[in-house]
Amino acid sequence: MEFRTSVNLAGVELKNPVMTASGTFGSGAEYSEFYDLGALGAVVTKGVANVPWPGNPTPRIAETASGMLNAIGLQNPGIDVFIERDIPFLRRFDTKIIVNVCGKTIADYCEVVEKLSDQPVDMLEINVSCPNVKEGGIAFGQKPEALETVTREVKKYARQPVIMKLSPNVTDITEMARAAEAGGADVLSLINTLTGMKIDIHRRTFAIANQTGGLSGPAVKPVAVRMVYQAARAVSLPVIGMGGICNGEDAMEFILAGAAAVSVGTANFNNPYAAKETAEGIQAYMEKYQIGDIKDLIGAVHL
Amino acid sequence: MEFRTSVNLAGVELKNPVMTASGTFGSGAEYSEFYDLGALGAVVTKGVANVPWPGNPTPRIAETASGMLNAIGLQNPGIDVFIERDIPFLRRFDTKIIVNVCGKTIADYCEVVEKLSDQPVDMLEINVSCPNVKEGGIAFGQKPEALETVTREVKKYARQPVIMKLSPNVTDITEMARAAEAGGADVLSLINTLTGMKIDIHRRTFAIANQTGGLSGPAVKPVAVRMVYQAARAVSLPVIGMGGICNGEDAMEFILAGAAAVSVGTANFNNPYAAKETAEGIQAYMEKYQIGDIKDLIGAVHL
Amino acid sequence: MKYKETAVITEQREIAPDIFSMWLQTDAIAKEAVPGQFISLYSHDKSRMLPRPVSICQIDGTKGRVRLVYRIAGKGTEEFSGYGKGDTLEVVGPLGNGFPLNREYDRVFLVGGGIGIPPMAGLAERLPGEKLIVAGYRNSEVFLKEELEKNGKLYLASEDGSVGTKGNVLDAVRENHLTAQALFACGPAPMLRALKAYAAEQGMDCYLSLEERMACGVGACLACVCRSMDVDAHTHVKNKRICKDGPVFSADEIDLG
Amino acid sequence: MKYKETAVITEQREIAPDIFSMWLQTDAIAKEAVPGQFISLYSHDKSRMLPRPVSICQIDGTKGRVRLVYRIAGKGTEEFSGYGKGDTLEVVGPLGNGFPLNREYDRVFLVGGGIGIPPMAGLAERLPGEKLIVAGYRNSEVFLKEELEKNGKLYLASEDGSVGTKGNVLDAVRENHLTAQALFACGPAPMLRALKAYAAEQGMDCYLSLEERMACGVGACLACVCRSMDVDAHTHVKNKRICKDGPVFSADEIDLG
Ligand SMILES: Cc1cc2nc3c(=O)[nH]c(=O)nc-3n(C[C@H](O)[C@H](O)[C@H](O)COP(=O)(O)OP(=O)(O)OC[C@H]3O[C@@H](n4cnc5c(N)ncnc54)[C@H](O)[C@@H]3O)c2cc1C
Ligand SMILES: Cc1cc2nc3c(=O)[nH]c(=O)nc-3n(C[C@H](O)[C@H](O)[C@H](O)COP(=O)(O)OP(=O)(O)OC[C@H]3O[C@@H](n4cnc5c(N)ncnc54)[C@H](O)[C@@H]3O)c2cc1C
Ligand SMILES: Cc1cc2nc3c(=O)[nH]c(=O)nc-3n(C[C@H](O)[C@H](O)[C@H](O)COP(=O)(O)O)c2cc1C
Ligand SMILES: Cc1cc2nc3c(=O)[nH]c(=O)nc-3n(C[C@H](O)[C@H](O)[C@H](O)COP(=O)(O)O)c2cc1C
Ligand code: FES
Ligand code: FES
Repeated sequence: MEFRTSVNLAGVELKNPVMTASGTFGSGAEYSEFYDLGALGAVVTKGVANVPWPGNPTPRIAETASGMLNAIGLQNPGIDVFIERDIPFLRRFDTKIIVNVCGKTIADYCEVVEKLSDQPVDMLEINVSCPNVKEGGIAFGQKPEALETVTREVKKYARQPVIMKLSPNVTDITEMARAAEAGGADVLSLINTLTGMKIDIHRRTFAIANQTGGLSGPAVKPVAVRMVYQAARAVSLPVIGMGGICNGEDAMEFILAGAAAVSVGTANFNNPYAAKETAEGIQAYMEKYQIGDIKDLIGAVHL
Repeated sequence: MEFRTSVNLAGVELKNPVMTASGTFGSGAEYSEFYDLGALGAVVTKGVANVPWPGNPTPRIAETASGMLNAIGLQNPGIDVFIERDIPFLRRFDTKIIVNVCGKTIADYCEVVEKLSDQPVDMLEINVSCPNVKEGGIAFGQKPEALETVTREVKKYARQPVIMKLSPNVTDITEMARAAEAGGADVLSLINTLTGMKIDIHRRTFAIANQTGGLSGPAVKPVAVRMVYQAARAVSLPVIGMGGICNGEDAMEFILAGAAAVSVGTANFNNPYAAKETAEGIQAYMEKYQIGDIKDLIGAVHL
Repeated sequence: MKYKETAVITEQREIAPDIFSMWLQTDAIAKEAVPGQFISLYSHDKSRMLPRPVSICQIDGTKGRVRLVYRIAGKGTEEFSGYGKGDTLEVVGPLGNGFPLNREYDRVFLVGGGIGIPPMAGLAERLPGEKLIVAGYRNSEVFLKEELEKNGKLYLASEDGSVGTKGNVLDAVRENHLTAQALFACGPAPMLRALKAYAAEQGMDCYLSLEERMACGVGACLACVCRSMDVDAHTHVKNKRICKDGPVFSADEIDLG
Repeated sequence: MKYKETAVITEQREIAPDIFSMWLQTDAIAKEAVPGQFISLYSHDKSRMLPRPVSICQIDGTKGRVRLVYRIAGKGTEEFSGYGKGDTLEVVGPLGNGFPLNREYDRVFLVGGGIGIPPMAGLAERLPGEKLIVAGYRNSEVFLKEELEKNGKLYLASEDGSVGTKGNVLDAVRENHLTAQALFACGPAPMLRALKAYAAEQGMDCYLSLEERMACGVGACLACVCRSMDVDAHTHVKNKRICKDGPVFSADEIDLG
């Protein structure tokens, strides 16, 4: 029997549904020392802005129960260096390239998206949900009107399909999903991190310099699966699911909940092979249950 | 040196800031087989409604990474049996009694609150944030106007101080905290559970019968600490912090973040002595750092 | 009384593929435990908060030990199976009510299916009267055979027919023309349902040990309920708590659907 | 190359209160590691996702082993300290760049403070030339003394004066009128800051090993940055990654604030 793991996201065919979660995999260079990135459906890069961003002061991370907080603050070299260095690097691998875009204003996003429009990248992911920078970002991700507007503006400049990345820090994820769809998004991805805080009780201070950070890892998986399930049923766009995925079994939860693809983030820090092993695990699941096409499993949870 | 652990919540003096989280401790009977409930500042009971509720079908719970999902569905014997049996039982212990109240309509809440008004209980906690029942509950907990209204109505019938228990499933917790304050709440407690989902990938079905459930345990602690910090700064009411507390160190995070008291919930399932040990752990922290009064630690995180 | 103890493993071995037998030194619990009760085991891995309820298989009150026999069913039981003599486990128990031992029956059935067999070993040791023990296995990978034979007449059934009667436990009862005054059973839900019906038909007293996912294990959280025929004493809604009101119920108390 | 291995503990003992020495069989890593590099250790307890970075203390390339010496600082290191011979740990390494070994200096300082002492043992073994080793302890609970003495002249300092010079490592340098052409150091931030200033004042080359909280440990997540004097090659914002561009930096590259 043959097992077809390829999925199609807004016209882009991925060899398998596994990608990397933005910010956890750089632009792939570091993990390419462990395995061939061609094992993945796509590499999603760290967020890139129009100009270099220095990020936040350290400590930038803290461990929490089955998860972590981060407030990297979107340190990045800016789009020009990125185009010159990171895209050619990623082009060496047989995988799709998805560039995560961050900004403080709509104009920032549009500038980056425009610069990428003639670049050999497959999709763009717009991060309107980073809780770790003061201006921009999260504000767009928590108000439906703002989300719809930024989506519409970005779409004007984008030549590649646009993924809107949603924040879980909202009362109703379906409202946000519909707003992104209304603005013209091609794909949704979720969840970004949940805003959290850790206090160092011995020093009586915040464990990370930014005070709050984004919670990720297995701890958030139940929230992520729920939101993916809700979002996938609220819109007719494909959804990329993420939040705590460590292996093929975790990935299958998201796929059964309705995700057409999945991203592996924090798990890379626990096991550099996590994303590759997730792809293998999905394949193993299909073999175990003799499912010939992954598409038959998307959203296939019984009601 | 003497170490004063007592705290005052809206005029009610607790011998120490540790209580039990509603729904995890019944009405205390089961855990009184392990230790004297007099070790706790207060016992918060399982939610009680105007009439008996049968709760949800099983399975009602599922384990998740460093946490659990529950959808008990507020099974309870109704206020009449509760008054007859549970209050006299709890009165045998040298601890404060806080009754958690649930309902489907404002009238339901008011009926229970009124029946409790001449009862020897110290405070009432209004659960407007249970994600596991179809009607009522959560709806009041996710809209500021609804929260303000239910608070105001309940206060009309309440003779004891009223704690409004907030849902974390909101975009802005400070808005909800202010709404409860505007409605006349005496104290706030948070967080209730985060809505989550788990899928049994082998049976391709939901791990709990209710499909979604409430996520609790150490997994949610960073979200809880953040929200307690934000809420405590947004209003001038005392705040009871909870979400993943397992020991004195966890409790101290909440207290430093601004909680005047804390509740221990899911941790009771991992260790029947968890609440008692949390109280002891707070005392040990005070001794270690020679802090004479717990009140000096409330909100004392350095900025 | 219920106790939380740091139990020391005095012996652990694999007695059939993926089935482990573990003796725990746990003095207070062993002293009070009765057959049919269970204990909660806690993972050292703190990503797993909830207890794993496991029935008590045998009790050695003198040495202060209890025996557990469990199947690897997931990460928690897999963790436990990796420990050996001298390792410790946090446990709480004894929990639940156990089988009734005070009724005087001349002849009883003890019926165990799969991983429901272990509690029958300890029950056979303590229950007076003649015991007809019927154990249903999947295949030839039988376990606890010697322990069961010691205290009663043992009849085997296996799904694939490799040992005893081919079929389920009721097939073995019928094939051997067995009769008794009462029936004590533990095993998968379909088996319990069939046994309840059979006992009613035969006019036998019937006691069944049920299972459900648990959180507290002590009756506080209402996770582990089953439907009951009458309004329950605790919440008055026809829901009994398996961990506290059970796990052993008289079959006529409960609604198995 | 970086490797993920299931390393086997071949020996572990407590060499001072709360300080443990652990030899790991980790063939691929041991073959390529150089002094100053570190490895990431992973907890078996899955509630702890992040690696614990620990410097390589000594390398036995022939046997394929590395030695780690670490202090119990929290739950992760506490977990590790509970393992013994034959237990396994998931590890990734060798990580970071290590100390420069190819410069020819006649005489060098190797300075370690507290739990920054261990990498100096392996460095002393591999670095050519005369070595003046200055080790700063809290009190009389010294460790690795023999290993350090084997490959250089050892000077001790202790905060409470119970061994060597009373005071810090610089006090020991001054008290013994020591001079050298270069300085290699690992230890707490205030010590490194003081050493950087001292080396600049003395016109010495200076290499410092830094620490910061890490998530990936391989350069991907940008958690572990330090401020650098020049724009960094990776993100062009004067932030160097300690796990990838370090942990060893030439003192003049970095801004210690
Ligand atoms: C009263 C009682 C007595 C039991 N006695 C035995 C026994 O003697 N021998 C034996 O092998 N098994 C017994 N079980 C089943 C045993 O509890 C489960 O196999 C075990 O909890 C699985 O844990 P896990 O981590 O390996 O599996 P996982 O699937 O990883 O567990 C995840 C969660 O689900 C719960 N869970 C999983 N399966 C079951 C189940 N069948 N029943 C209840 N909760 C479950 C776990 O406790 C845990 O909280 C008993 C269950 C109950 C309720
Ligand atoms: C490059 C490098 C080399 C190191 N070499 C050694 C060594 O040789 N011997 C030794 O004893 N220690 C060393 N450390 C410090 C060691 O990593 C920490 O003591 C250890 O991670 C503490 O983990 P824990 O779980 O016990 O503490 P916890 O406080 O419970 O750890 C919680 C989290 O904080 C991180 N963390 C805690 N303390 C530190 C720290 N000082 N530096 C970085 N992260 C920290 C942990 O990795 C973990 O993610 C080194 C650190 C770095 C960055
Ligand atoms: C260290 C770190 C950095 C991150 N940086 C970004 C980023 O630049 N852009 C973005 O959209 N998401 C970023 N995220 C969020 C992840 O892409 C992902 O949405 C989230 O971590 C949940 O997935 P996980 O639990 O698998 O990590 C970051 C997460 C982490 C842990
Ligand atoms: C099994 C269970 C039942 C609960 N029942 C109630 C309830 O009846 N009323 C209520 O306000 N909260 C209820 N909660 C929420 C807890 O009181 C608490 O807010 C939440 O679990 C977070 O704390 P924890 O992480 O310490 O458990 C319940 C939680 C659990 C786990
Ligand atoms: S598991 Fe809590 S009541 Fe049974
Ligand atoms: S820890 Fe990730 S870049 Fe250093």
